[in-house]
Amino acid sequence: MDNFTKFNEERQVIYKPAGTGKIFTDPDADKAREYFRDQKPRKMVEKVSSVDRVVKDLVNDGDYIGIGGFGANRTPVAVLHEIVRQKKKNLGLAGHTATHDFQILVAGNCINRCDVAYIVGLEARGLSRIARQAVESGAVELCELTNAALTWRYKAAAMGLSFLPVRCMLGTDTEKYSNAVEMECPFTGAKYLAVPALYPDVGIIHVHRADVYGNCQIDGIMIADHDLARAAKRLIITTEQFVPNEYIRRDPTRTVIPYYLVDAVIEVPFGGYPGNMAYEYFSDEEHLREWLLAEKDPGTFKEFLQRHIYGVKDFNGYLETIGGLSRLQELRILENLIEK
Amino acid sequence: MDNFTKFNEERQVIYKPAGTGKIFTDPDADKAREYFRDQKPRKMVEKVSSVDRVVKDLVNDGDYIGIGGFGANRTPVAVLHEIVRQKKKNLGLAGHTATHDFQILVAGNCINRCDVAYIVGLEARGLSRIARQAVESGAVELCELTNAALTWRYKAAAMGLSFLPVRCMLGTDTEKYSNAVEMECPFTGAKYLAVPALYPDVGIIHVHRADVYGNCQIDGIMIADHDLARAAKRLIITTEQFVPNEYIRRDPTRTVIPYYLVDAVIEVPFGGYPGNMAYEYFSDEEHLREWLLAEKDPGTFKEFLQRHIYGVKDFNGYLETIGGLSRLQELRILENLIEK
Amino acid sequence: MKHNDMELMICLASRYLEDNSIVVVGTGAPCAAAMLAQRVYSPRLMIMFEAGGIGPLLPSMPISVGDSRTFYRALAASSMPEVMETCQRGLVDYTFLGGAQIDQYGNINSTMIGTDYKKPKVRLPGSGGANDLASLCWKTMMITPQDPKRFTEKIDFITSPGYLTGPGAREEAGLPPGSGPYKVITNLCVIGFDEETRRMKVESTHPGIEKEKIIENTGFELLWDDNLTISDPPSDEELRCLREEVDPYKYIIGRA
Amino acid sequence: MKHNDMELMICLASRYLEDNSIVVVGTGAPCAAAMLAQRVYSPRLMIMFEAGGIGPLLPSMPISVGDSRTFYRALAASSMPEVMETCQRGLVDYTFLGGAQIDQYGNINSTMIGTDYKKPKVRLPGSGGANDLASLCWKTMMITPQDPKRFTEKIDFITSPGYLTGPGAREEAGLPPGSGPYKVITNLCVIGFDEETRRMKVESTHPGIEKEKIIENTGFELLWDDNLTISDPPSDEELRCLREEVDPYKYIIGRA
Repeated sequence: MDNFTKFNEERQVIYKPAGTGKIFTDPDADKAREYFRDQKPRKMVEKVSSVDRVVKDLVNDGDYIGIGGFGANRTPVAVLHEIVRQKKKNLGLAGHTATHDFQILVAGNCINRCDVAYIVGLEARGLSRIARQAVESGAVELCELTNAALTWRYKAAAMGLSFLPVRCMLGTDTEKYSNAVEMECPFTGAKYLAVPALYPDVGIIHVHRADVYGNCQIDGIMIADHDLARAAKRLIITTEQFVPNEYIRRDPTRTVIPYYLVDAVIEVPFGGYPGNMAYEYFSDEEHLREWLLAEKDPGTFKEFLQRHIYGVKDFNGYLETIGGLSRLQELRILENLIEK
Repeated sequence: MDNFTKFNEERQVIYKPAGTGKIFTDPDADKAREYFRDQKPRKMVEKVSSVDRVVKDLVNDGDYIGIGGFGANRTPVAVLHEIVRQKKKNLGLAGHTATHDFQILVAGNCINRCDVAYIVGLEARGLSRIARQAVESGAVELCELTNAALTWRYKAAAMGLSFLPVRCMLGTDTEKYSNAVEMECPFTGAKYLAVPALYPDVGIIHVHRADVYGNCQIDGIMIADHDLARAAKRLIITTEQFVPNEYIRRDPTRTVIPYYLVDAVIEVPFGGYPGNMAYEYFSDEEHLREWLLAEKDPGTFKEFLQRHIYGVKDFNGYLETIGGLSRLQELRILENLIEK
Repeated sequence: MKHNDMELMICLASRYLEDNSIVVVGTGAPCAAAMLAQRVYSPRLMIMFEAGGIGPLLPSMPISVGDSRTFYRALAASSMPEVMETCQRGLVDYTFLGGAQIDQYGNINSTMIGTDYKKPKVRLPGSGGANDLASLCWKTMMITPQDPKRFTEKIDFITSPGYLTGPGAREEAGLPPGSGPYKVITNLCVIGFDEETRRMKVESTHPGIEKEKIIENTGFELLWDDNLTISDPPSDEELRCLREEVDPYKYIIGRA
Repeated sequence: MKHNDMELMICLASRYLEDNSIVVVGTGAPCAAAMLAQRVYSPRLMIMFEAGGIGPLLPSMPISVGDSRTFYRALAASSMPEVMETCQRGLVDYTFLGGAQIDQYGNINSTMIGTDYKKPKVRLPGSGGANDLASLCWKTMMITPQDPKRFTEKIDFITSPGYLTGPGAREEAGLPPGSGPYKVITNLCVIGFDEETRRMKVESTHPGIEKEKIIENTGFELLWDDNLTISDPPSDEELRCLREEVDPYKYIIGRA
């Protein structure tokens, strides 16, 4: 019988730090286990809260946060605005395709470190001036990574590990400014990078529906949220709508986030605005363009933030400033009357 | 800013084979990449076939196979019977909770090596005499593993890697007879076992519905099939029913196996019988008990196999021998009229 | 109320499952204990099955840890890696294991009887998920009849880790600190593990069971708790619930 | 038919996407090229987006690689790890990248302009999925305008790997053998990569473009194919389809 191994004997190998990037969060799986054992809410009780309350209680200055969705798609915007309103400081961020989310947090001067896969741009919409300034000035310390590396760092944590081997970044400057370690496969000798598990202090995810315990369903692409939900030490869920527990139990195949991962759940209709929420509403490209334009002049931008974030009480207040239900209905039509 | 690393410098570490178990399949990710590039059917064309044809064409003597489902739950029984009927020899098997599936292949003397997580038993139903004999006689070479280790070996392959780190098996005799390697975390120094990626030659999975191209939906628990479908070099799908491609596209969130992983797809209603198919039919405990009893006497068992497998042309023929549609309807009722 | 040994073990085991915790169970007695706990002591005990079922409203005893009952009206129908990774992440409080042999450190054999791995006297199923659960859940429990062949000085094969060779051995092997065997519930007594030596220590003897009988039925030296008590027998409420709601067809409790 | 540079590049790029293959694209010109290929040359070209969309029936150009168009009536709405792992497993034939700078080996910079990483002259978005796709897909393509600042001897930051420092360098770095840059399609010419040196080699010049103009617009020495040809200009059918079906609102082709 064949034995597909190259190495039958004990051997010495080299582990070599590959980059100068810092590891902003502790990858230690045993410490994470202890945290999860002691702090994760295994009690299936109502966890309904409000946005201002969860940001007060669950987001601390200095925390490292992971944001669900994809920049301006299914992004938990209500919580991000509240973080800005409550002037949270020195946050760390997992910047995997961080577009409008990054822009919001930079506008509030909330972050001082970031694992970068993609920042400062809004994809096809162009670059954010304030985001670029924050980074170019050195106000935000960076560790260079990639979308896959970041998603696999979440996955390492979701699996209860302290690292995973990956095949990206090798040979590039991205590697040189990363926090990866060069290693090799125990079976084939192939070269790998190891990336450290990423257990964020807080995960924030916007979903299509959840029950009051926090059991969640998401329609369409998951992006990295399956793993983020499992990796996060504390997890805040905003949902387009509440559904009865019975609704969840009717089709358990659809549950992507079970209640015991969730610390608080809040119903926030249109909670992903001005981003796109699949099957619900399209992104408000006009508003996003207005934001990018406003950034060009500090005075204009201050007014812009005052009008849309600082000057309103809550997310519904923000929605009023952009045209309220009439505008939102236009975006619903744009999302769903696609064959017209 | 904190830097959560214990090791800033290059260092030497030890990789140490932990067990005497063989690696029955090549874990080399580059070779798998080449295979997938050259052999995987990226052409979205009809792949409808028949059970006898796929076993002739896609299962070769000596192949290593991975079976979907969980022993006697959503198991691709039709294909397993056909493997026995066509007298395939020297197969390798990933035995993660291999219960009735293992029993079938042993009855046909089809396998000569097995990665063991769970074999020879049928959970609460008791032990299989013929399965025990096959193993106790040394006719089947074993490598000792666990359910998690095997599922993670599939996952390593599904991720396109040659290994994954795991935290099970450590310190036990299971480890000593495994094919794992002791290693440590590049970031924390924590001890891990590395398990080799498992790329089976053939994967066989029974699903609830598929289109003619092989896009598949599964209801209920996935067990290890998400990863098995991705790890397998060739993939055979049997489905309770065909659905139009339009049905798949209507709810793409539900697709667990996309067409480009699939080599052939066959509609086999009741294809998981005598196992349980969630939401469709319950397991036939009487038939499974009859099988276990028949094993106690070689003559009786020979007749049993003749009646149910060798003496019938195909799976529908088998279903006739156990009572046909009337019996199957009883099992449908048992599955779904659960509140009665 | 009168009861048999299986009923006794299930009732006693059910009392150790704290409310608002998570337990991964297999079929049989452990599943019965968890279902009983849900009904009598711990209504919010969350049951998981290693094949993927999470938080079902169990309509009846599952036959397999992967059958459709294990995710009937469940909170989630997930996957084996999902459940195993939840264990590895430290979210699962309890698990129950079975086995053919167990030693004083709670190491369990479910792989083979004999001395030659390649030619075992009896080949058993192997780990299944047992090694994983014993490695990764916080507290491992066992429900088992007690006799000297089963409770033995040296088991033929360590399938699933207890405390291995004693204090510190799990940690040295790389297993997650703070995890390990918790209780062994037999037909004779309830056994815990000594904090210092990690050896089995009898905590309570069942009503009518003499110390000598326990010693006779154990192949190694047991420790005895300074506060050794008599096990509280199953209450009428426990037995009623077990017989009427949990296992009305006596699939499990009929086995004793 | 007359056409602008963007139309030219998209049409030429679309011809390199073989039928029955898989391409991961971003938004903009690459997505337009893939959609055009599907309509004109390769009806069974399968489009994936890195955020999880697999095989959509694209109703219009996506604005984001994660917006709902990317999985509209798709074969699967999966996840970012799913798509990245499909690439890592070797199932993805083509990808398209963009960037601010590219060198003769096809290494691409989309991270920063300047010499000090901590104080860049201009900070750009970074890799996003670009490094992953360039590392893990079989063939990397680029659609880009050509000028000497962009096509430069030494790029300020290697975000995504081309052939790195030349022959064998990808393999030595640990990247999957057999993968690497394939074509660069510019407003002036179509460039491939020399098998031996792994350096850029012009394969065809666009109608009316002199060799000198290409040399002037390149910051390093180009190789020239022995069988240098003139690029086939966009056909009427390509242009009609691109303008009427793929990008009727001129989101992309209006940019040139």
